[in-house]
Amino acid sequence: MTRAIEFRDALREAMSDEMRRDKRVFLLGEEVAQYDGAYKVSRGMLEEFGPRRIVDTPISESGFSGMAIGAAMMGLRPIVEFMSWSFSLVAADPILNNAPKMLYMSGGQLGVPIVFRGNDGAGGQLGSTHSWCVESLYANVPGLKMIIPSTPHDAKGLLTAAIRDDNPVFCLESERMLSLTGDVPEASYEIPIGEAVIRRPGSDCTIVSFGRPVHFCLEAAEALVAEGIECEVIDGRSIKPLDINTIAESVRRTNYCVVVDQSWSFASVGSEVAAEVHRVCFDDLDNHVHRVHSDDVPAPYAHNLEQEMLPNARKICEAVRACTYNA
Amino acid sequence: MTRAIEFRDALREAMSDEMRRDKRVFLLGEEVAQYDGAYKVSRGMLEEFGPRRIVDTPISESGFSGMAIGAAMMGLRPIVEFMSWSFSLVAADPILNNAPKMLYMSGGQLGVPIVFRGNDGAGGQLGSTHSWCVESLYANVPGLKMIIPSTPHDAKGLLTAAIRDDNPVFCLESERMLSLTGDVPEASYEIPIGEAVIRRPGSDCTIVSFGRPVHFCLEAAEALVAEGIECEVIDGRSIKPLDINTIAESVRRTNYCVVVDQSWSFASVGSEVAAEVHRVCFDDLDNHVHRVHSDDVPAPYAHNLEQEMLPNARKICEAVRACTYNA
Amino acid sequence: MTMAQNPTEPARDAESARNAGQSPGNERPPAPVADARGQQPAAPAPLTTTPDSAVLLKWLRDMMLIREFEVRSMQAYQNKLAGGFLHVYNGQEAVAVGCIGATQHHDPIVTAYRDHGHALARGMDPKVGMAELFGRIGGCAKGKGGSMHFFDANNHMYGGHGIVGAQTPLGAGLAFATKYRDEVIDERANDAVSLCFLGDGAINQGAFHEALNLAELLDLPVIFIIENNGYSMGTATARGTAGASDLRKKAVGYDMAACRIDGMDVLSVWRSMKPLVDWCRSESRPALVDMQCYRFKGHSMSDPRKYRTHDEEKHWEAEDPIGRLARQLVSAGAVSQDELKVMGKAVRSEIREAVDWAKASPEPPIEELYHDVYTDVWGPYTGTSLPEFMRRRASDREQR
Amino acid sequence: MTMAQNPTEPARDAESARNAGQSPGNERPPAPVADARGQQPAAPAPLTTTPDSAVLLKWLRDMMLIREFEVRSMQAYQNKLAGGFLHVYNGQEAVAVGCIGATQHHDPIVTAYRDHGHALARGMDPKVGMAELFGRIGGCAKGKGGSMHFFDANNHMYGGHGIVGAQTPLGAGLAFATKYRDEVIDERANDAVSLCFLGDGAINQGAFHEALNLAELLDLPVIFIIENNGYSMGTATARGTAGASDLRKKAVGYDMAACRIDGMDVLSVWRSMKPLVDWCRSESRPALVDMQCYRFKGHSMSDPRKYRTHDEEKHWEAEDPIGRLARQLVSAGAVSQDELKVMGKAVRSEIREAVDWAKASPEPPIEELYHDVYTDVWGPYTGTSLPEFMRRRASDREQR
Ligand SMILES: Cc1ncc(C[n+]2csc(CCOP(=O)(O)OP(=O)(O)O)c2C)c(N)n1
Ligand SMILES: Cc1ncc(C[n+]2csc(CCOP(=O)(O)OP(=O)(O)O)c2C)c(N)n1
Ligand SMILES: [Mg+2]
Ligand SMILES: [Mg+2]
Repeated sequence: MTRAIEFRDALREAMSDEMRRDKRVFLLGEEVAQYDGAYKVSRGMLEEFGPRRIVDTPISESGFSGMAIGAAMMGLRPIVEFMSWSFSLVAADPILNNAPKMLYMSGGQLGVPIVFRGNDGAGGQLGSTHSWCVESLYANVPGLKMIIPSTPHDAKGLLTAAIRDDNPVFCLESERMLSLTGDVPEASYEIPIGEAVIRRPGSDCTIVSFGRPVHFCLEAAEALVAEGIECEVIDGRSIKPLDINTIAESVRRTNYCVVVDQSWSFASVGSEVAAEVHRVCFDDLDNHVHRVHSDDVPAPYAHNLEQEMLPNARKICEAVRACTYNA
Repeated sequence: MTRAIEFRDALREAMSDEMRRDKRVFLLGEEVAQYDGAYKVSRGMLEEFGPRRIVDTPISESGFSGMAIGAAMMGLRPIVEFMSWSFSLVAADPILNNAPKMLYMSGGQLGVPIVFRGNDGAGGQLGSTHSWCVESLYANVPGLKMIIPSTPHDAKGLLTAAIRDDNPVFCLESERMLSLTGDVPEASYEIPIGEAVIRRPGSDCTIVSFGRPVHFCLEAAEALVAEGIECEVIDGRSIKPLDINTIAESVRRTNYCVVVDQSWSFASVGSEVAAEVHRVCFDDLDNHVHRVHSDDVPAPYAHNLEQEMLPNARKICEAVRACTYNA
Repeated sequence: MTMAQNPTEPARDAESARNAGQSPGNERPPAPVADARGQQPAAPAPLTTTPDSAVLLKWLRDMMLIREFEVRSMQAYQNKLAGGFLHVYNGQEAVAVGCIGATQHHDPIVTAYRDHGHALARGMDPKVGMAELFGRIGGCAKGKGGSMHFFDANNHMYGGHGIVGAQTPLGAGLAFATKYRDEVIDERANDAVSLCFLGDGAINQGAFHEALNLAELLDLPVIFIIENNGYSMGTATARGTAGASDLRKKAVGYDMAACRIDGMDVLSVWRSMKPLVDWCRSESRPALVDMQCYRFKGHSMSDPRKYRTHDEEKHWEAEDPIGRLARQLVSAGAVSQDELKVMGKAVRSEIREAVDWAKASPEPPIEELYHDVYTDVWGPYTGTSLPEFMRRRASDREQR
Repeated sequence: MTMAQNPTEPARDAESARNAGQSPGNERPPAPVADARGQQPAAPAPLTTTPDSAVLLKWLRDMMLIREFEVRSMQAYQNKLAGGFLHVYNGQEAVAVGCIGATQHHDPIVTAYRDHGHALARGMDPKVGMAELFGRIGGCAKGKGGSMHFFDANNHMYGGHGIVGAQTPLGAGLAFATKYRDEVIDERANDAVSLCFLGDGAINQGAFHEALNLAELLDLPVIFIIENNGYSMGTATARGTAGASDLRKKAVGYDMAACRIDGMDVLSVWRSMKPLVDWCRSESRPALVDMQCYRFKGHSMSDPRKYRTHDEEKHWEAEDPIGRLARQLVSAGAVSQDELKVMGKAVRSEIREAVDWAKASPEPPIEELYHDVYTDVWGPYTGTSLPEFMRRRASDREQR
């Protein structure tokens, strides 16, 4: 049975299903319980699971992340909600030094089956402290997995897989997509972490993206049809591991590649995709990989500046035209 | 007048010269004063400048980084020593959210003229919590500059430029190089941030690196002469801004490029260099850019594993051979 | 077997004395380190004096101005003139006005994202504040900062900071800088106190504790003012903070002076803050304040306030610091009801003008997106890159 | 003008009463929130009993074993058999042995990088500890962790952690997990207490404060044991910590139980820790301990110890916990000098064997570099990926 629900509902279903299935799973974070979640992702969960399993925390991201990691070392399976990934910088040490490395440092004795999740990227005029795209900041670190769903369907399937995963998984959501509606099966299911999906087939240029900008890519692809350019849009879905095979297979057919990454360009997920596509498709590429990023400036508050800074369909169209020598 | 001094002495000379020149400059960090610095970089500075300007701090990286940023907002010019950049993760919020963005968020009113410096990269069997290469973690963020000297001469010149810079500058040193000796002028001088240098000319392949691995590149270049391969070794010196022009100019001559980056590969400085070289030299490249990184695993303690993990001359030679079709 | 010594008997020698060493009165064994001061200093007693009525009337007007600014901010937000998150200050006006009233203009201040009140109390022109909310070039940060990131270097207001707790080390840093300037650069007497405002939720961030420790260790003249409005978002203070019954306890571990103040009464605030500011200035020491207050509105514009009762809100609304001071002034004969009405009108028209001014201010030109990321010439006090509107405002103020 | 009320007179009504609200005794105005417990509980009084001599002799042997392990570690380091940083535990043996002696085997423990003593006191085979130092596959973490990162899941030892303070939230998490297991999964009575050791330098990290707050808020059965050895590297406690004269004060802000213990005397440690552990277990509450001790050696192997005098070191060496317990046992007739010699010999040969065993253990094969980064099947207690040597050790112990 499938029905249309919101992205936030899909996330909640994944969490609730897993909590019903496995008593070791619990949710903690700021305002997740009594307030029903700052963005209502956890609405009603306190009622069903009680305060032992839906745990409100103080504004202590470093403390409660570390606490959850300690609990995971003993075999629990915490889901840590960051109200926004922008607030996770104060917790960089536990989430990067402890969670992804514990299994290794302990010689395989103690792993950390944990999910960190929350809003990532621009939320709409939140200014530079509140608009982090942490994918390019954190994806460098081995030992963690990173997912970034772009539809309610993927949100449920990927988050379910993340909760069942024995490794630390960073799940990046978007405030701007939480109300997005889409068809989602009622039953529980997993979308394997590390598998990209082709959202739109096309023969002229491969566009690779992740999370919210996938929608801008689809918009751009539709617009470019009028110009006779058929784009293939790949939704990476997972950032780490990166499904380079699906991307490469596509680029070998289209011979052109544009990567759209909402984070800043320098040493980013976009750089990685570009470098890897050049590596595996060097002989197939008729032009270098073109990249669309947020402009390399702190996120401004003003609406017009913020819109100009972020990736959008116009910029993607320009990049595709430039890449395919249609400029 | 030039004389041979150690890397740590060169760093100290830059700091002391600037402190003599400008009373707004001061140094703070753990053990920098009474202990003369955990690695003796600040030896004798307490004696010359007194405890008001050489300030011992508690183990509170987040607190003292934030404090220094506040002081910089009022016009002081702090130098913050991290005993190791590995310990800067607990300070990720102030150093990434405050220092590089304050000027922007305040609409140009309040900037942060600050230098953060310390040991970066593997120190020798320090294990995974103590062996961070933060260049690929932090370089993503706009508003900061990043330098990574590989010789005592550059250390003095770049650090001097960093202290005089009105922007936040991250200076990445290496515990393994602090005792390295080299010729350094006595007088004060600046090496402009953002200018790479060709350490060894060559016509067959461009090797780009930063910091300590530059020495491995030179070693590899020497070894490859016997195989008839003449490598041009470029020392980036600054990571941000990246001197892509010097790199591109070289690649246009050699048609091959290998980038050697001590950090993990994913979304790294190495990815950025590779992506950019492909972008600006797409028609000049006879093969894709090859990359040498630390292996994508947490740093192990065991000596043999750590050696295997890190970039070295052998791996660089292999990459050059593969890149230039000499494998 | 039995052991030779019995710890319930009086200790016979230094060695066995340690075995009992557990009640707070016991001395630690010969300390390897120079002992800390080891005493929490008492905060100075509140004044009993009252400033003259011109000052009180100015405070009243300032509080009314802040309230009106917030009312219009909320309207503008609902009308989509302002975006992002909006956290209004209604109910807490006495805190900013009373605290800042106890400082000198050059004493630096810094606060969190609920920052309009502090900026206005410090003298920011409501025009540039409103323009900032609207994301316009005339804003105090050229529209780049927004509601949460108000900055005003000329008024020694060092921001509006969006990350909870992040401003606390910055506050220590402002005090570090003024002290350093006095001791190293100008060799003047120590002459500035920094005020660092934070929410009750921010005390749960580690950065706050690191800042307290640094401030006390380095004898920094900074006052950490916890605006204890009872909630951090939907979390009542005691649900997020152990020891919430008395936040002065948070200073005990640092031997730091602390006091509790009724933040709903501007005169109380000033009477306690004035001697505290003076003490911090003369002694070059930090202090912590548990400033008890209440926010009348939700956390931000999207908050339905289900976590508290209507009765509770009513109770606190009766404590409205504006009404309270107005009643006091009227009953003391310092102002008439009619004069109050005139004042209210003037405030409303000042803010209406601010709204109009802000609406008329253009959006930032797109080039602004790329300015102020890096710079070569700028800096507080130098004015080299002070935006034109800021210079205008500075001269405006002189003309008044 | 004069104001109507005069705060020096008795308050006339609730409103004006607040104006004076500054001395610690004053009540806060009607609180909008449920009040916190508002009281720091007293730690239970130390026991006056003494365990029987078999236990004391085991403690003596454990302390000697740790000391000998460290002596040989330092030698190995000088001979380049061990690399990285080496932080030895000499002088602090009574802390680990006394504290862990007060726990049950399943009570989780976690500590910082100065971790050999805790691991050995908890039952780690010195062979695998030494092999870890040597970076060999036989090491407790297959040579991947090193001196600073000792782990032993079978002995409920959750590491050795290199980042100062980072283990404190982990410690809260261990307690969270045992409590959760009892309350949600197994519905058994709460049955474990976690010990979280940290240095005096670590209390200046924000993470420590966040952990304390969380532990008290969530009623977690965890004891934070500050091994107050007087220094963090070259920084005497009072130079890095405001309020250093009495670290129990660090608990006051959290209404957390706290006590001070003479960490140079294992019997004292046990007498205070045993009732504290029992109290935390039965009440499910956290506690903080200011454990006074001294490290005999430098911070790590490269430390010249210029920051303290030879006299000071001599003074503390006279307090050597091993000599102290030995003298007590001899004077109580529980052991003879000859028996002590035999014990010393046995310990030395056990550690010599450990060194030989470690030397004989091969370097990790290169494939190990790529193992344990990600895994699908593993986990504490499940044993699914427990390295073979760990399984061996577990059965070894059963045979003893
Ligand atoms: C580090 C961090 N975590 C979470 C948030 C989200 N957040 C913004 S305000 C707030 C509540 C703060 O409450 P308090 O400190 O009491 O200030 P008040 O809103 O009452 O003025 C939270 C959780 C944030 N901005 N930064
Ligand atoms: C966050 C962080 N900062 C700095 C260091 C470097 N460092 C390692 S140990 C140490 C001193 C710690 O002293 P203390 O906590 O008293 O423990 P002790 O060494 O006395 O056992 C320092 C500064 C670190 N490991 N982590
Ligand atoms: Mg609050
Ligand atoms: Mg210590």
